[in-house]
Amino acid sequence: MTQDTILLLAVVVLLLPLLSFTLLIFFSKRIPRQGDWLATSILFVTLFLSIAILWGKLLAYHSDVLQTTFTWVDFGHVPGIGPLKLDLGIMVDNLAAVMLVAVAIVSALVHLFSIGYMRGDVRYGRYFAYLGIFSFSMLGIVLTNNFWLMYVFWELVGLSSYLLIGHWFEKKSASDAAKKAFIVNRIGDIGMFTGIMILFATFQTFSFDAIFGAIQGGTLPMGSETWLTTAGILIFCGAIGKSAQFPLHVWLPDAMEGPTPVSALIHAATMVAAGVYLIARTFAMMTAEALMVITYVGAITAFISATIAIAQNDIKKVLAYSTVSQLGYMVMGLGVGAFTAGFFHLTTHAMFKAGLFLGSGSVIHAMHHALERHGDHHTDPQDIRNMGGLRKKMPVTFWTFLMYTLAISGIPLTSGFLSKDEILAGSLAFHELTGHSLIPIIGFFVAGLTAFYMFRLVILVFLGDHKESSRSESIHESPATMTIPLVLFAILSFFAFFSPNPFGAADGWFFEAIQRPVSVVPAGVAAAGAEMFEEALHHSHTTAMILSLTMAGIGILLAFATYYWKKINADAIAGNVKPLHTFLVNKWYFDELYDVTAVKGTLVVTKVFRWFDNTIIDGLVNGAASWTRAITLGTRKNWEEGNLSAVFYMGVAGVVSSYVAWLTGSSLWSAETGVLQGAWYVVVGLGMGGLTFFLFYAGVGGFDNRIVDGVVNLVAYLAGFFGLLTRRIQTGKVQTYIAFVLLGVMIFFLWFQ
Amino acid sequence: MVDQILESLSKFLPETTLVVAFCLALIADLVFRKNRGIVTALSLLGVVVSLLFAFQQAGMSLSVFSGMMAVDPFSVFFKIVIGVSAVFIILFSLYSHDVQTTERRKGEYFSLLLALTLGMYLMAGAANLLMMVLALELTSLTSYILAGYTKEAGDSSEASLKYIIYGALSSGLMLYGISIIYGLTGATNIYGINEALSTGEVNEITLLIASVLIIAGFGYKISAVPFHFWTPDVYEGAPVTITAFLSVASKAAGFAMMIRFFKVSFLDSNVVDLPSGMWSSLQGFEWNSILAVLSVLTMTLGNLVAVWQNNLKRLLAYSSIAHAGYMLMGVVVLSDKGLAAVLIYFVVYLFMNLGAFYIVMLVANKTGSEDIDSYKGLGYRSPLLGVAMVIFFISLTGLPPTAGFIGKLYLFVALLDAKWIWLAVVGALNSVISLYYYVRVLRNMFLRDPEKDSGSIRFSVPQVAILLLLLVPTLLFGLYFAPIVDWANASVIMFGVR
Amino acid sequence: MEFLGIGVLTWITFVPIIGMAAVLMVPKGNDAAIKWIPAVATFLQLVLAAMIYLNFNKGMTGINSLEGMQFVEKARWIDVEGVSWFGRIQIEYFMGVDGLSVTMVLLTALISFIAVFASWNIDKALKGYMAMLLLLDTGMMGVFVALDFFLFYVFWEVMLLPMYFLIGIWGGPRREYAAIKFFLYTLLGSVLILLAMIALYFSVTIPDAVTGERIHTFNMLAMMDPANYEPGSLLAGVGTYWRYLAYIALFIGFAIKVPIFPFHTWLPDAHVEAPTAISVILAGVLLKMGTYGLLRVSYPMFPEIAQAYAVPLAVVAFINIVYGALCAMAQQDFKKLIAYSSISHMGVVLLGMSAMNSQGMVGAVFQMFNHGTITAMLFLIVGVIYDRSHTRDLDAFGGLAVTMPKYTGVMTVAFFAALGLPGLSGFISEAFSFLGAFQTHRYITIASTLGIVLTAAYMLWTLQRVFLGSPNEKWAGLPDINGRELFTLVPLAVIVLVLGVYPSLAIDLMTASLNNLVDIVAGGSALAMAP
Amino acid sequence: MLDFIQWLQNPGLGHFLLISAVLFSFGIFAIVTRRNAIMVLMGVELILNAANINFIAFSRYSSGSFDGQVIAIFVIILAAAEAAIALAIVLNIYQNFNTVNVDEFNQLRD
Repeated sequence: MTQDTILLLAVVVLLLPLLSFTLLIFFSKRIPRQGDWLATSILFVTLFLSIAILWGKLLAYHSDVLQTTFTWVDFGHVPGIGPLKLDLGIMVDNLAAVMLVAVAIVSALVHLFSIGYMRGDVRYGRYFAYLGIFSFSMLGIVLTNNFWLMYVFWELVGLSSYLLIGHWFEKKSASDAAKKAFIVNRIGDIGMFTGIMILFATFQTFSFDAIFGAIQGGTLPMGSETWLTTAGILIFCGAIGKSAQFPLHVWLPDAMEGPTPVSALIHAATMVAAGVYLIARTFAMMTAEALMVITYVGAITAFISATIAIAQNDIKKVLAYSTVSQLGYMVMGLGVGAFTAGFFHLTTHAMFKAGLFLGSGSVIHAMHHALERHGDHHTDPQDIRNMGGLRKKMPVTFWTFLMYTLAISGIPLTSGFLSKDEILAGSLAFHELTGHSLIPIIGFFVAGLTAFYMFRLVILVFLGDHKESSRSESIHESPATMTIPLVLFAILSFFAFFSPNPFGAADGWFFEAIQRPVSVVPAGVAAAGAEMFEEALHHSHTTAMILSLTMAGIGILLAFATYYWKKINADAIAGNVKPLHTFLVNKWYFDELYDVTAVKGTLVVTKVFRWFDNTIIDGLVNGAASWTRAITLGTRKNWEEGNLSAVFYMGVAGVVSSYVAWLTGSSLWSAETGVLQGAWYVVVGLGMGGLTFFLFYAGVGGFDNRIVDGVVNLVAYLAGFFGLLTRRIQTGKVQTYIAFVLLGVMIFFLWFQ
Repeated sequence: MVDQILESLSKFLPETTLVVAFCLALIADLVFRKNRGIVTALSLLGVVVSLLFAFQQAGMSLSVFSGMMAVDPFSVFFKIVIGVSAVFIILFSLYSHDVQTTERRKGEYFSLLLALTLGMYLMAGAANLLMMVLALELTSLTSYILAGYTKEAGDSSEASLKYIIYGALSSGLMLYGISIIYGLTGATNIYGINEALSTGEVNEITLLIASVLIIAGFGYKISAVPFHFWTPDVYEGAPVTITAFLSVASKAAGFAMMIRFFKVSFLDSNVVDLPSGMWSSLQGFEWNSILAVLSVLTMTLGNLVAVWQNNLKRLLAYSSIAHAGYMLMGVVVLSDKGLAAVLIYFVVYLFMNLGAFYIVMLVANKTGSEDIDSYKGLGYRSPLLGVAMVIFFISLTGLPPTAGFIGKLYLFVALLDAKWIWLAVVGALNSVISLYYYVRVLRNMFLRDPEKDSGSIRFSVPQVAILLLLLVPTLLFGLYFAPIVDWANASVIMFGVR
Repeated sequence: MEFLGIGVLTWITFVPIIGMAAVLMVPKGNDAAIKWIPAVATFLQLVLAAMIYLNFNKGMTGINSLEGMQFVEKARWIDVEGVSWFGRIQIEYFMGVDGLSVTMVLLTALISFIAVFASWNIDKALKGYMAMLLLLDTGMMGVFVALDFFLFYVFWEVMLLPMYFLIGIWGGPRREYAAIKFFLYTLLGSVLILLAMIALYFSVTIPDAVTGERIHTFNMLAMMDPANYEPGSLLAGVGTYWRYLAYIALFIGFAIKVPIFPFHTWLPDAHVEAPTAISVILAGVLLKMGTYGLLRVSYPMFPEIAQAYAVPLAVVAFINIVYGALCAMAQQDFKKLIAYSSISHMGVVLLGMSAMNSQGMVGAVFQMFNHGTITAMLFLIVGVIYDRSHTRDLDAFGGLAVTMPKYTGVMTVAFFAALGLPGLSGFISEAFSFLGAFQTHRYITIASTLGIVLTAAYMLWTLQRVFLGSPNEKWAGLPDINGRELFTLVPLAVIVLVLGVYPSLAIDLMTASLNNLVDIVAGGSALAMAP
Repeated sequence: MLDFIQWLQNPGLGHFLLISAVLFSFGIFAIVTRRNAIMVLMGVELILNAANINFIAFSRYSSGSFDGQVIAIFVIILAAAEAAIALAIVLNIYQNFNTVNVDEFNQLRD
């Protein structure tokens, strides 16, 4: 295969699921079986092509990066920059090729599984269409060679997730969960977008290569290392959202409202892994500080969600928190510098976690049908306390489930053991290099917790006896379309697919193919280099293996002791540490916290703003009419009752005329008329006072009453008021008019004198 | 002396024609008792002929009757504006309910109309204080009578009484002011006054007093605030035709006289910048700042109060007050541009304001009411009338593509050119306020449904033709206004100035 | 390009007027003709727009160079051979398009065409309605093609009256209030523009082609060249007091149209009360005039002040974005929500403009186009449901996705386009605006990204309230969207999708001109910096 | 006091002007305060005559031309014409309303 062939195949791989989506969204009603076979076969073609790409890539171009770009937007000759073009494209390196296959496998098998699981759904065709667009977006994330398309597909993944979680949108909880997933993801995306803005502002390109090259060449984003770190952390924010890391992990458990195969595909194996993939993609530009943030976020996530998982009773919730915890692991792995291990865990976890979800789907499917047959609509088919003893009824499901559980618990001979061990070793190495001891402690503790809650699940669901013996009769193994994927995933959870050595992942093709990229950040802010890290890793490898096995063993033993042999009374313990238990059952109260702060807070703000908009802003300009109408009534009355007496007119007339005369006289021949000046002054003063009073009486009386309320509408009010005031002067009495004319004349004298 | 008078008479043909027509109309009224249509035709003919003579005077710039009158492009312009509106008013009168129902006094009506027009012609050309007083009085006295023409109606006679008391006082004030000016300068001729004032040996305060008193007189004529009080009451009470005539022609004449008086008397002939068209008033007396205040008061009050009106004639009265305020802005700036803007505005105002009043009259003929509420659904009852009213009102607001916009545009042009920015802003804001009340009428016409039992309203062909005569220029000058601008530019020339 | 000896821009501007005349001549009662004539007229307009698009030379710079303008039509309109003191007055019939206006021309033609079909259900005084609609169309198109300020202003004002009647006669219950509010607000803005226009007119002279005498002109291109400002005139110089004043006057004038906080309160009322097609035009085209005016007039004519006010503009943009979004979130009325979302989205345009660089400008202008199509869709969608249910209360619905699946499909596209989903056009313009603005205003832009989340929140919340959940019994019988409605929505949806994937179709049109504009602004401010 | 008496004893322009001013004031006073329309019109006459006194005084004392006196004659005629018309109007008013009290005419108002 030539490079071009591989790239061409990659494009085909990318577009095939889109084709599936397009066909099904428009024509599913007209295609037999609503097109499930079409979508599934397209995805299997995709899978085979992906494998071909991986094959070709690893064999022929092992250490090359294959890229192709095209000019997407041409800004022309931009002032201050020169010619500016935005090139987008795809790239196939080993990371992408491996991820491609992982995504394609899970997606194809989930399609297959869904044929059985979703049979009879109201929007069966639509469901497969959505799976198509999801696969398309996810493959896009994998193949992109630039931040722009990364962000584009990133959001599209969010969209497909939204559509799929909300597939049963008639349920309020489902639409809520979908909405929550999208919005919480958006919050993370803002961070990512800001990070991209920082990079773009400096480099005027989105291409990974160009940006990394420029950083390596010494050009830092906005000229400082701080901004480089900031950019790294902000881009990681995207991963926090998508990979459900603390503190944005709250959407993932809710997302279990979607159909179970969706959970397997999106919320276990692929979409949530996108965050990890993003970190891997941008690993080269992460500074030590950024990686430290990543590490701690991952560790905290792993710890919090593992503790929550212990206390959950919903089978999917347990798996959801387990997923969050494992994602934390991966992120932590990447953060500590165990690049290959983190990514390896992503791949292996994709297989067994997808399997776990499909397995749980199989169980739920069976439970659901059994409950339906019994006419029982109250019992929750997902609550593990209602299960038990399914081992005999559903052997395939049980054995495959057990396989996945072993893998996730890190028991040797499984793929999970290989990857988890490497991460734990990495955390020890990290401790050695930086002295942060909390990271390995959390790592090992969570390993034990994982084994414990996973076996708790297995025991409660499959072992022992069924809670309702009558019901157990009606539970049957799922159909072949569902069991075949289970078996395939179980097989893929064996170590042999990744490494010939069951205790050393490093010997396998995977570790050879996926190498930690060379950091491009300036030496002063870079994390420990690959060699140093390898060195430290070497020391801690054996320790890690022993410790992790011990922890897993303890976890498993405890689980059996508590739930199988009942040596330990779980309820009693829960009762003893009631606050802690409640705390865990309620998921550390994250949802409540966010609800009170973010959601309620925003809603209050919106209400305040709405009020502000309607009342203040609008009020300033508005309401003139109604207001001034109101005043009209008030003042008109004043005016009419205050029918001005002749005496008052006399005052006015006297003042005005004498004033005119005085001005005439005094200015022309002031010496001669000086004698009369004093008397006239008095009259003038009185007259002015009288007129002021007159005006006030006319209009201001009404004004006064209203001013208390009038602050808001002041501007409009004043306009209306003056209109009204002047209108009030128009009394219909000609003598009043004349008085005002004379007043006007007088004011002009005074004004321009 | 006699030669001079004869020579002057030959330059006095428009006025003479009116005098002759006036007399003939009186005689005809007495002779043709059966057919008073002859009086109408006679007066129409008289005005048209006088207009022709006025056109003939184009380009002249001289003084007649020993400096009593000036015949110059400026006066000719106003004569034409006045004459054209007189023609329209006579046409309106043919369809006016008020006029046509008083058959016996129709002769009186038309002859007084001619006298009124004559007074206004004289106002446009008066160059001597005495002439000004006489012309003003001729105009006023005839309009007092015409305002009370429908004398059986209480409203009309009340309007007439108020008008005369108010008018008499105003002309009294003006006369008193003129007497002081005469005392100060020893001249009654405005050129003489200018000469005397130019010596600079004048008591400024006294001059101010005289000017303010004279402004009171002019202000009354153009209904500037605070001398406007008569306007709404008289406009409401008088017959529509007279109201319309007063609102356009009388205002035009007042402006003509005021501009001539102030420009000529107070011109500082040393500070005339010919290329820019800017001139300056004599040191120490800034009459234009008084006018600026007047202008702001006038348009603001006119607009604010108009918002509250429910009688359309009254609303238009306040609107005409506001328009006087706009036009005053053009006088304030002391530049030929400003004067040209005023002249342009008058041409535009002639068509749009007469148009609005014409519609008021037609509607009142049919519905018997001038109340805004009676206009409900009018746009549906008579679409032509509705659309015409929209165009007139939009033009009065000053929105393109109507002529009203051009008028405002040139006013603002003049203001900004002279850097009277604040005044321009006030003017602009005022036209926004004005929109509110104009649109109130349009709202009733189109946004409200007509009363139940009201059918559609139809008009005869001549009525529609008159409407179109007003409507077409209102639109046309909005899109192509070069001719009126050219004309106005050529018409700011006054005799004796440059 | 000419037809019958008359330039294409004249045709595209006045074809609706011809249609209007034809509509008025149709005898009363012939509703079919009254509906189809506007449809044909706007269709012709659309065809002309398409021809302009196809013949548009993407390399020409436009903005301040006559050579860079395309399809230019220049004729003497009003030429007053003045006297010495008045100088010569020349107003030209001057039209042309460049990269800045061509997208708006396309948008106007498209939205008008769709608006006619969205008006199919009008039954009250149909003739008057269509006449007004077509008049409005001419006004809008004229604003975007005029290059003479006077002509621009005339078209600008011509729109007001039809809009008043369209809202006032065919609007909702509070139509009178909304209509007069719209009218007054816009007029307030335009008188300020008028004053600034006159001040510009007085300050600029160009030599007459024949005589060489310097004459005042309303030519916009001439106003953009500092060399044309008469020394000592009102607006001559750089960064003077009067120039600031003129800029502010223009800004307020245009801000009211955009609308920019706090001049925005006319918008929710007008949008809510207007009939569907008019809301579509209001949001789709009219709002763009404000930002178009800023870019066409304020920026190139007052570059140094535009630059000086870049930060305040960015702050205003931020307020618009966040405030609009928050207000939208609090609404109960579907249409009002969309109206506030318009305020928020126009904030993005402003943010892009405040960037003063090509990326931001391209984002802004592209956002103008995209907001036009997307919001038009949203209003059409509201119209569809309002026609059927006669309510717009968001909580009155629920579960419409079940009863009206096709409708929901189109709606989903519109909603996600509005919330900036990649793959749809809105995202690209928003992203470019932000990317551009970030380079100039770091923290304001970061703060503005809050709007992205808020938009997603209220859009999805609305979607959930109206479309998701269990179907409301009351609306069980609602018929799904019909062919005509689909016909109005689908073209927009297709454009939104296509431009979302390949924005170069639109962006290539504008880059040359906008680069030039950025150059002008930078050049002007460099002048201000110089001692 | 002595000054005043002396001033009184030597009549000049100032005396006429003062009289005119007083007359003017009385005129205004009458216009504004009288309720009877006829009295109001009398006030107008006073104002006109105040102006006349001014004209004649100025003509005599300062300008030396006869212009002022000519104007005065015209103004007298004018006043007569005005009075005639005013009386006619008042008569008409009286026929319509049976009163000439200007206070009572306020039908036309805002």
